[in-house]
Amino acid sequence: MTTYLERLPKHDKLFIPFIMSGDPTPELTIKLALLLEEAGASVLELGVPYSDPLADGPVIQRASKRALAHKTTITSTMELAGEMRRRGLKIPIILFTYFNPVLQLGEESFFALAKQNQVDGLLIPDLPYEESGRIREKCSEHAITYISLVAPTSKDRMNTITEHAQGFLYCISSLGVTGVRKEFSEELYAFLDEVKKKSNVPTAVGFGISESEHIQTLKPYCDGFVVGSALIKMIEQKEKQFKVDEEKTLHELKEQIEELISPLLAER
Amino acid sequence: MTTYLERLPKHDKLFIPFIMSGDPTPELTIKLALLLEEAGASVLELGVPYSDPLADGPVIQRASKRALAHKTTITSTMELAGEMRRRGLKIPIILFTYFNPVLQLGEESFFALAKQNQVDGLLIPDLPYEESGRIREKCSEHAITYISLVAPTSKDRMNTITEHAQGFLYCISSLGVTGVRKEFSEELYAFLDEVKKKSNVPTAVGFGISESEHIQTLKPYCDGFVVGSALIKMIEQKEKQFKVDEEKTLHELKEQIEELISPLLAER
Amino acid sequence: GRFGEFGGKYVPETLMLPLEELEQGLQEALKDPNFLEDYHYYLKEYSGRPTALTYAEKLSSRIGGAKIYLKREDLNHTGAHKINNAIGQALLAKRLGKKKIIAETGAGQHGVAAATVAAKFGLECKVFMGEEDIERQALNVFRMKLLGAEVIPATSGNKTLKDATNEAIRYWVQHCEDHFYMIGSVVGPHPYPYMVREFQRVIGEESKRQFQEREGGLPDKIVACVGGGSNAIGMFAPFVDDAVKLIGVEAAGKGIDTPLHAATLTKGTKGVIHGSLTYLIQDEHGQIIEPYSISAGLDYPGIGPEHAYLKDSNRVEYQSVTDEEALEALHILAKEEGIIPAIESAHALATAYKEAAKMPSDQTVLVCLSGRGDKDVHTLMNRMEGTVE
Amino acid sequence: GRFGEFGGKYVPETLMLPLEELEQGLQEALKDPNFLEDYHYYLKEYSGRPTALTYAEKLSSRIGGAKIYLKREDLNHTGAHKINNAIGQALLAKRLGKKKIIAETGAGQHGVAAATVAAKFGLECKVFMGEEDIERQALNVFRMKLLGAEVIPATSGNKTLKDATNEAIRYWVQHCEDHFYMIGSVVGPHPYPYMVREFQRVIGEESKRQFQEREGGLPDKIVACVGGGSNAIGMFAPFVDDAVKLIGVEAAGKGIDTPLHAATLTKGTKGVIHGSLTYLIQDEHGQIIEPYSISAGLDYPGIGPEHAYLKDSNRVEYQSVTDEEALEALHILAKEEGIIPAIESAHALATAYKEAAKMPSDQTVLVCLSGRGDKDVHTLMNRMEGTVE
Repeated sequence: MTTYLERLPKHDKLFIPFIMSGDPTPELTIKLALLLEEAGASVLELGVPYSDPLADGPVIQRASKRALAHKTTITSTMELAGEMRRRGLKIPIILFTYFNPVLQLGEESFFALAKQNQVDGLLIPDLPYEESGRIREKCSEHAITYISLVAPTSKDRMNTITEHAQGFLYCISSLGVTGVRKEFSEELYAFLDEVKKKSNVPTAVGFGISESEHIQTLKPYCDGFVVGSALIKMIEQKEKQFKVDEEKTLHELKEQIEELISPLLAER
Repeated sequence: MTTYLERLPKHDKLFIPFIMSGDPTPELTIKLALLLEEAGASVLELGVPYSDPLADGPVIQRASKRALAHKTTITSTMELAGEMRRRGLKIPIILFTYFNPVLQLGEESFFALAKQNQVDGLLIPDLPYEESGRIREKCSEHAITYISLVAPTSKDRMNTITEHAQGFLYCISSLGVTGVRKEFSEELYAFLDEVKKKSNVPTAVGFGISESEHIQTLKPYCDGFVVGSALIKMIEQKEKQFKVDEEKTLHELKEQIEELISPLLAER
Repeated sequence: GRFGEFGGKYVPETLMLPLEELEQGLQEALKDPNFLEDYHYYLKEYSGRPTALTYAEKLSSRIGGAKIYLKREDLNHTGAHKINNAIGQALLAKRLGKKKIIAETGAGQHGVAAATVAAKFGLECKVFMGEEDIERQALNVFRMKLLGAEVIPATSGNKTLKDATNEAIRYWVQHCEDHFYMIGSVVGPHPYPYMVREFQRVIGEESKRQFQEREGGLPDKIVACVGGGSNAIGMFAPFVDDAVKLIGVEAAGKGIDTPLHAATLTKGTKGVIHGSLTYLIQDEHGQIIEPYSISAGLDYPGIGPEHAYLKDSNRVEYQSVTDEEALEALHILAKEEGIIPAIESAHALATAYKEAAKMPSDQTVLVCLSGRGDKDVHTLMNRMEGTVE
Repeated sequence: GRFGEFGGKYVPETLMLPLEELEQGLQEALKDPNFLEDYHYYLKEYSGRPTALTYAEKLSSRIGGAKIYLKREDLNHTGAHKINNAIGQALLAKRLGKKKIIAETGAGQHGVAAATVAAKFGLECKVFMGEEDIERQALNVFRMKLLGAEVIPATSGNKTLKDATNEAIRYWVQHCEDHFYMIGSVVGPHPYPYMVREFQRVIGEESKRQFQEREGGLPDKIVACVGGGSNAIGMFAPFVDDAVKLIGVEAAGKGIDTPLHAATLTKGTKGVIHGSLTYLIQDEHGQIIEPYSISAGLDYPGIGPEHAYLKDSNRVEYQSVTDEEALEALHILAKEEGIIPAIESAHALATAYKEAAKMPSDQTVLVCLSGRGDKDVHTLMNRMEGTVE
């Protein structure tokens, strides 16, 4: 199995898009993944829809709901990742899932499926460092990169988190659940500086990155960006359009994405 | 002023009808009084309508309501009694009123009006012996006969009540408020016997006398009968008829009454 | 059987014997340590007495004057002081060998209390309630039925409390041999006003003891709302001989200068209602006028005869409070203390705020919070639609 | 932060610091005599504790077995045990310098308790409540608003308690710097299950003392209903080391063999919900399933982690009771004792009757009557239309 690092394209700044497995349809999820790679994504965060996504804002909650309506599960999501590989996706795939689906699937099945479908990493938003010992161990046994999050409220915990960070370190751009935000606070810059200084892996800012100006502004303070809600919103708005003319819609979406991440592309 | 006793026709058995002043109209109340005298009434009980007639059953409550709608008051009732006299009514008139209207009118006005309108007696259903001292005194000053009630539950109180009875003694035929009843209990006969033995004035049975059979059955146990609800009910049922053909309706009513009290008339 | 000139027994002859038996039974019971022990046992272990005495700290500082204390009758089982009396009368009914009780109710609070004790003590219970009130207070009607009581609609008059009381008395007249009539307030013929006072005086007795413990003395003023007046009498009784200013608060409805009020002592005249000589709201011909208040527990045209006496003897001052003032007082208590009082009790609060504001901060005002406001939430919702958002 | 394998802190990184601060503040507070004194002061003088211990004499004789005692949490201010915890957490919030609180609520009981203490202690209060529940529980919504709280509709998921909790956690994540999250049951991430237990154990402590006074020993069995499980934990905690049989009762809804139940321990599997590892009702893919019970306070898909532990360690026996059985138990209590229990508490009663019937008359069963049924009267009316006449 190829590892996360081996798959990672050598970009200065990472673009890490988040999409929800099964949203708007499983087939489109695959096409979106390929499109994102083409548009310059460095890593793909592939979300497992969950009934109770308490770390997510309304946009991702709706995506979760749409995906669940297509009977998407953690298993089908990993199978979708496998299908992406078969269709040529090269960049690392990070499975984004709440802890409960992992628990229910069971460790053995989970890691078997991850391996089988060439999932590279795992991000569990409701599993803080203290609760993650066993799964980290298993991840490293199976060469799965375990992605950690760090928040402005992490404070004394930051050392521990940065010390154990793998792949990239997901920096929460503000207090809060995922969502689209307008402004960033002064404290954010200090926080990002501090994380970057301490981290041995690239730092990526997430939560609220919705405009190219955000990326432009924060670029000096980090190594990459996670774009979730803003992307899901674009997809959501095109839900009907996809049914009318899929190709054209995908093309338009790609242009929107390129516009959003233009400050990153400019450097490549 | 002529007294109660002087007005009393010398019948073996008394027929004491109750009508409500102002029901169905003040004018008809007068005509009903004259009709009742003609039909053999010994005494007329003339009711003052009251907002809260707690000793009366639904029939008399409704009569009260109709009378109040004609703005009947204790004053207008006594004036109606005066008008009855002017139109030739000879039999004693007993004013039946709850205590509160008397209180509000004031003693002085009350007795002045009673005298002026040749009211002969007073019956206050919510003024038991213990509360009636002052009004009895005033009644006797003004030569107004104060009618007392006695009930099967009076027991030890019966001696006091019979001792102070004037005019006639109103015997409550059963536990209860006024109304139309079907049967009488064994205890009733014993009660009536006892009252009759103790009383110095005629005893009259009331509450529930609605059929000639009642009168026939109870005749040996008392000196007369008060007929209230049954009579009011007859009047109530003819309310519309009165408007169509008053004379005929009065005639029919008279026949009904004569039928009801036939066991009494048979003895005269 | 009188308080000064007030009170008495203005009832049909049929009821005189039952009233005498009741009076005799009551006198014996009140002297019987077993009866009193039972009564206090159920107050404590069933109704949860003593009720709390709450110092309303935030409220007092908002009002900015005397310290305000609340006697929390709302914490009783069934949510108001009514249960004190219902327990007492139920035990007395049992003692007198009566297995069936009758009660009248307006908003349904006494009806619920009566139904409650009937269930608890194995009595059959009929509650008379105006047809209008049955419709307006569907929840309480349902509660009574759930408790096993029969709710009998009073269809006479205006079909409200006054008429329910008339109907209850009529029914009692007919069935007094085996029925006990459980009156809910300090009204009705003797010995009811006296009996209900004795069964409610626990409010004042506890308050006195609790206040002594907390403040080391007596309150300067005590305020209670007055409809029939049982919570007020219960609160005042143990303080009547003390140097404490007592204030009863009537419902001024839309204002005492309008026809829509229930301010019996302020605007009424002497007369007889439900067997008792007292003040009442009536017309010049002695016909009783239906009173008005937003509070279903205060819109009674009469008032307990002892209140009439306490007013005429100047021992208690009676004020009145409008619907609006009461609602404002309710809102203030809810927001400052987290307590939603019954609208009845809110009348007492409105006056207490006014009094406290005029007093120095080392003085104290004790308010009888006679019941909780949950029962009134529908009324409040209808009334304030859109203003609470 | 675990009860055996259960509990933990399965929360977004952002909440780890607030949870640590909370835990530390809690530990200090629970050792601070001033804090404890304040807590007990308000329990007594504000909420009216100790709540009564009622011997249900008529009920016991109808059931015909053990003597049944009721711990009357329904007599608390606001009508349920929820206020014990709300007072504790409000005092802790103040101690931690937080001026704003968040709470989630299902039927509205914890929301009302939170809004109440927010008013009493001068805190700003936001209550998250499912949009569905807001419609079904309009009266409680109005009560909260009257108390000055803001009620925020949760529009995600099925728009009920589970979703309101998700929304409250989301809001807390974004505003944890100045907001205190007041959870209403022994659920959520550590230290909540522990904290809420400590603030509810007064139920069991009082019961133990009162029972000792009345019966001179301990009860043979104790029964309490379990949704999240705070009244049960509060009742059980002081008895865990005693030779007393403890029984928790879950809602079996339409039957545990149907999909419509809330019997988490009976039918659930291990998983994570709202920050805690416990038993929950979920599908094979780990998606949480909306539970069902006629009782709005029991239809929670998870359960306090300590209950999961007490079940697996066999210290507590968990049974389940259907809607029908609970309603029948409610009716029986209403008619025999004049107490209308919350439908939640009626689940405990149903089991208590079954247990008591099997026991000799010299034994005793103690039931936690967690709240009053007034809030359920609408539900009961809809359900039983025509059957109570």
